[in-house]
Amino acid sequence: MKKFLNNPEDFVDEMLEGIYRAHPEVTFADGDMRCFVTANPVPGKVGIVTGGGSGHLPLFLGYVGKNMLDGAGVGGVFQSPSSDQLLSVTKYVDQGAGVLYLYGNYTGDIMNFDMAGELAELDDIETATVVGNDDVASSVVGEEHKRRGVAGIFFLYKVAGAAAAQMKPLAEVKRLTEKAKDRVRTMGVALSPCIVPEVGKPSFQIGDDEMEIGMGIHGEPGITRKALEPVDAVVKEMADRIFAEQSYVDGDEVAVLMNGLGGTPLEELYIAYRRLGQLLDDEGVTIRHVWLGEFATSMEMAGFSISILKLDDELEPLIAAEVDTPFFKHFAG
Amino acid sequence: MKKFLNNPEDFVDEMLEGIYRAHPEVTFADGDMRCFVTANPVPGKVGIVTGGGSGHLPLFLGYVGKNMLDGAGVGGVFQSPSSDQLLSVTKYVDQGAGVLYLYGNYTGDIMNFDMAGELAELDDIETATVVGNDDVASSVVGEEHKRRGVAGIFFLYKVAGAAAAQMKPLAEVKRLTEKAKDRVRTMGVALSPCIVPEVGKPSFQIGDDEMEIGMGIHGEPGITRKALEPVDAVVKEMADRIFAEQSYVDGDEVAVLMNGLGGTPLEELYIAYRRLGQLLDDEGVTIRHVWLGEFATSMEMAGFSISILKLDDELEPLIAAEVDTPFFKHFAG
Amino acid sequence: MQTLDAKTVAGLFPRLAARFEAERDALIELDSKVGDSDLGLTMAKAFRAASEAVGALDAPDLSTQMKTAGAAIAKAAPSTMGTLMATGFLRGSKALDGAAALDVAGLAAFWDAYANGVAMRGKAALGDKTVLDVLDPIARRCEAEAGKGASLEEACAAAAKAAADALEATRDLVAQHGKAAAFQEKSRGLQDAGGTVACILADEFNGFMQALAAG
Amino acid sequence: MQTLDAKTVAGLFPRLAARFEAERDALIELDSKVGDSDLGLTMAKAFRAASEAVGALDAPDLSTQMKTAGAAIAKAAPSTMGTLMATGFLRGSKALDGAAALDVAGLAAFWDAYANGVAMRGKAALGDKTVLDVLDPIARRCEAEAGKGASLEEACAAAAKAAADALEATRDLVAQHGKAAAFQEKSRGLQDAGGTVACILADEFNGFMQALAAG
Ligand SMILES: Nc1ncnc2c1ncn2[C@@H]1O[C@H](COP(=O)(O)OP(=O)(O)O)[C@@H](O)[C@H]1O
Ligand SMILES: Nc1ncnc2c1ncn2[C@@H]1O[C@H](COP(=O)(O)OP(=O)(O)O)[C@@H](O)[C@H]1O
Ligand SMILES: [Mg+2]
Ligand SMILES: [Mg+2]
Ligand SMILES: [Mg+2]
Ligand SMILES: [Mg+2]
Repeated sequence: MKKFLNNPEDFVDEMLEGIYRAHPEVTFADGDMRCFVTANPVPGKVGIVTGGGSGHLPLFLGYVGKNMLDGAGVGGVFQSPSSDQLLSVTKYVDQGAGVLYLYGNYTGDIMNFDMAGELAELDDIETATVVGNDDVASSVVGEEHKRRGVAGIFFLYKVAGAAAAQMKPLAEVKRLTEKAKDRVRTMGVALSPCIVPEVGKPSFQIGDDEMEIGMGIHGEPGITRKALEPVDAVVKEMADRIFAEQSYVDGDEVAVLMNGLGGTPLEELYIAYRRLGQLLDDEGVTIRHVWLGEFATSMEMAGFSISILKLDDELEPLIAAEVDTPFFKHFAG
Repeated sequence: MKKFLNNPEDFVDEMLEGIYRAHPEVTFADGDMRCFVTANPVPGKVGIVTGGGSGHLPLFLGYVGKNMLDGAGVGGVFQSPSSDQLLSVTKYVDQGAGVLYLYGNYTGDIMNFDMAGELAELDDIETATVVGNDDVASSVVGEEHKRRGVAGIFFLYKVAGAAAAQMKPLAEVKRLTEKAKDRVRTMGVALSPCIVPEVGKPSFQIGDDEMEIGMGIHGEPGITRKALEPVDAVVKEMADRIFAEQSYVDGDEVAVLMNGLGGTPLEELYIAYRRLGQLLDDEGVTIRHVWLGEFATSMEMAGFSISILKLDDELEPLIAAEVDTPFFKHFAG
Repeated sequence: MQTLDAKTVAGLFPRLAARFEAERDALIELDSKVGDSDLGLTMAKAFRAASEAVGALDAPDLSTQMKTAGAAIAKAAPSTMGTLMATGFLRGSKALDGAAALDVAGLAAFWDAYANGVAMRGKAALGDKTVLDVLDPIARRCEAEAGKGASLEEACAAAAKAAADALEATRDLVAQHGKAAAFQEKSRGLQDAGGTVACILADEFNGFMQALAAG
Repeated sequence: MQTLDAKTVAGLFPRLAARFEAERDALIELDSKVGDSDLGLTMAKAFRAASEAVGALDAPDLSTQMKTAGAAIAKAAPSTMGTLMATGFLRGSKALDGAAALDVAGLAAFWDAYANGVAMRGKAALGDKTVLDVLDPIARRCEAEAGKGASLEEACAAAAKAAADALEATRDLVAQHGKAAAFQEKSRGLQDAGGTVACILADEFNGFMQALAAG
């Protein structure tokens, strides 16, 4: 395992120490560094809380900041935060308008958020939940509830954050976020595994010339494993699966996220994006917003994912809203 | 070679196609995609032009944008742009106030910028030059002119860009940029090589448990190659070399750039930053600004660099100025 | 033995901690096949935390032991299995509320509550290839042994045997939940990782009782 | 042969292109030891571009050939060596200004201008372990041959020999410029990569002349 670290058991906490040192705009609740919250809560605003395992920076905590999230429960690498921690975050974040739980569709996270929500209710804090399930590769149409949540949650954060910043009530924030959730799809491809520091070895093997289309961000299996092809062909195969679920009509507008999994250079992401742009041109679809870079990673895993959100008049302005977090900044046009 | 690409010869141009598709705020001069320029030049402002080989995104072109650079000559992977291309960029960028050439200390780049400057003079465009040479590992004290330019140029871009945006004249922009250059130092460490697409294999080998302290961003040798140590020890060794050249006194303020070389996860950068922060605390130095992430990469190379700029009253506000480029955004406090 | 006082029962937790520490790499390996390799880490952490928390109590009754263990696990290992095991102990603690000593009826009630808690929290059904497919047979066997008037060591031996058989039977199932679900048919033939944990629990309960019975 | 007309001289460029294509991998390998592995790519591109550009001209004189080659190289391969070779051809072109045919005196003037241009652009001195340490001996040898009244094939053979010796001698030097400079003492013992390119140039000039002389 070739990683820059000290004791593998301290990986997450030392990372957090570094983050708090670097970014005074975030802090932690209840004396527990893993209860990550904004230092500037907005009175009366619906709180947005996310959470999940570490090893995916800037997910999840990286989106806590102005016009986006208010708190995040930070788990061990690829492990859920505990219900206690989520409850602490919830209590800190609640400003009387209730809290939206917004996280990815993984059993551990679901159970802990459910437990936290039950406990929050006892404290008279209203919670609502939206579970991201954008990964097309992880289950068939009709079984969307079984799909994993991956990079597409970025768009949900943006919509929820902007809606809450407009002081909309919890039910409305939830409705808009649900709408975005129903309209976003992601496909990923991976070339190499990553190593969980405490485990010390890769959790799967992949051949020197192989790729896995549809692989999950913890190395869960995807749709096909086969010899690496030119990126234009790879993008086509990925895009086809997404397009099939978005039934475009001429003039549709989308937001695109080209997300590197950690080990893939930005140069390659742009080459891939070039092809995606051509394919969307062919569909008569306009890319109204695009972000490229690392938004949801698996540490050093090589690969990338494409997320496409089909916009409408309600979602577009929320996606366009200005955002300022330590890990993600967006100047409104 | 496990990379997402089509024909390796098209690597740079397809990357540029992707970039121009994604970011309408940049465009190209003279019909040559490698003559990368802002779409919104500011009349009367000193132009800032950089350039260098590809394979280092977001270097160099990524810093073309509001309050930073105006143009960049884009070379092949690890190769200089041509003097013709630099001249085209210079002509486009010049707004009557002259142009500052600001790039890293590599022979190919120096010669091509020199040639472009000689040609620009024939066109009555005034140019001045500042050559970044922040890499402590690449030559001894007293021979600073032999040092390579690496990630620390980020700070020079910020200073030059902010100074030019204030409509300062060329000589003053150059003076401030020179000052920043004299006050910035960088040390890097690498764990793995990268592959130039057209070459197809790594340009050097490194053992499974080895690191190279001081390695250059093209894989040039550094100071020592040895077994990987805990990151706290690695950071200490790197910081000591920088500190030795900055002779801090209590109360000094610095700006820090923790830069990933491409393959190293953000988590690890924060763990490294934690240690650097402790060490600067021990020196009585305040970190006034910090950026962590990928600012100057070598494609998939694993490793990171630490750059420290010793601030003063003149440089601090320039470093603090707001910036908006497609690849780098900074909200002023 | 027909009953065991609370003080003696507390000796179970260091045993569990030691056992899961020993099973660490085997569980990592197992979870790496159709999961994310963390199970060995999380279970070692979970039961170390449970043992430390229970060990720090001053003469706790049975219910308090189980509640403390559950709360400690929930904190220390909030993964899928950590959370489920926490839920199990917390529910089991309620079933032992007021019990001064452990008997086979109490044991059966504990496991029944444990399995129900897991089913509720994980929204899993029998046959979904989860830990439930081992927990439920343990509970059912303990109930049957209680009905027969078996001793604690007899009941635990029978439950351990039932768990081992049930674990073996998970091989024929296809995973419906968690990360393994993505592997679909490929999960067939493999024993369920979470079920393995349940089997280890039953085995350690049994080992504990046999050691006490042997004096 | 004492002189060669411009039309014949133009045949040199396809030869150079073919030779550098053939040396591609060897030069990559050489540049990988104390450089960044690009030299094979850049030189193949440079001389392909030069050959294409000169080939596209209609009956160019000597000076125009060299100028066109230089400009093409500057565009196609703006690396250190590409830029230096471009500068060399551009400067050499001036030395041949007005010359209707190539003779040994012209050849000597060409190489002298070439070497001076490289020294000026690269700010390198003799002994710095660069391409200059091979270019300069080529120029000096050609001058000496011109003084002796040698034929083109004799001069080129002598220059090629001088280049090979000079290249061998670069092994004893320590690199002062470019990426190799970082290797300091480790660069000793290795032949200079840029010098190898100059040696290939002299060798191809020679091969070209010998082939013509042999008819
Ligand atoms: N919804 C569920 N209900 C009950 N048990 C489950 C459920 N999902 C997964 N499991 C059990 O959890 C085991 C995996 O546990 P663990 O490694 O902790 O999961 P993860 O790493 O995904 O959080 C599976 O082998 C299965 O027995
Ligand atoms: N300043 C210089 N002056 C003359 N020749 C130089 C100089 N720097 C480097 N060289 C030559 O260039 C060669 C390397 O060329 P090249 O691979 O093109 O460099 P790079 O890849 O660094 O641009 C060296 O072997 C040396 O002969
Ligand atoms: Mg990375
Ligand atoms: Mg990267
Ligand atoms: Mg697991
Ligand atoms: Mg080179």
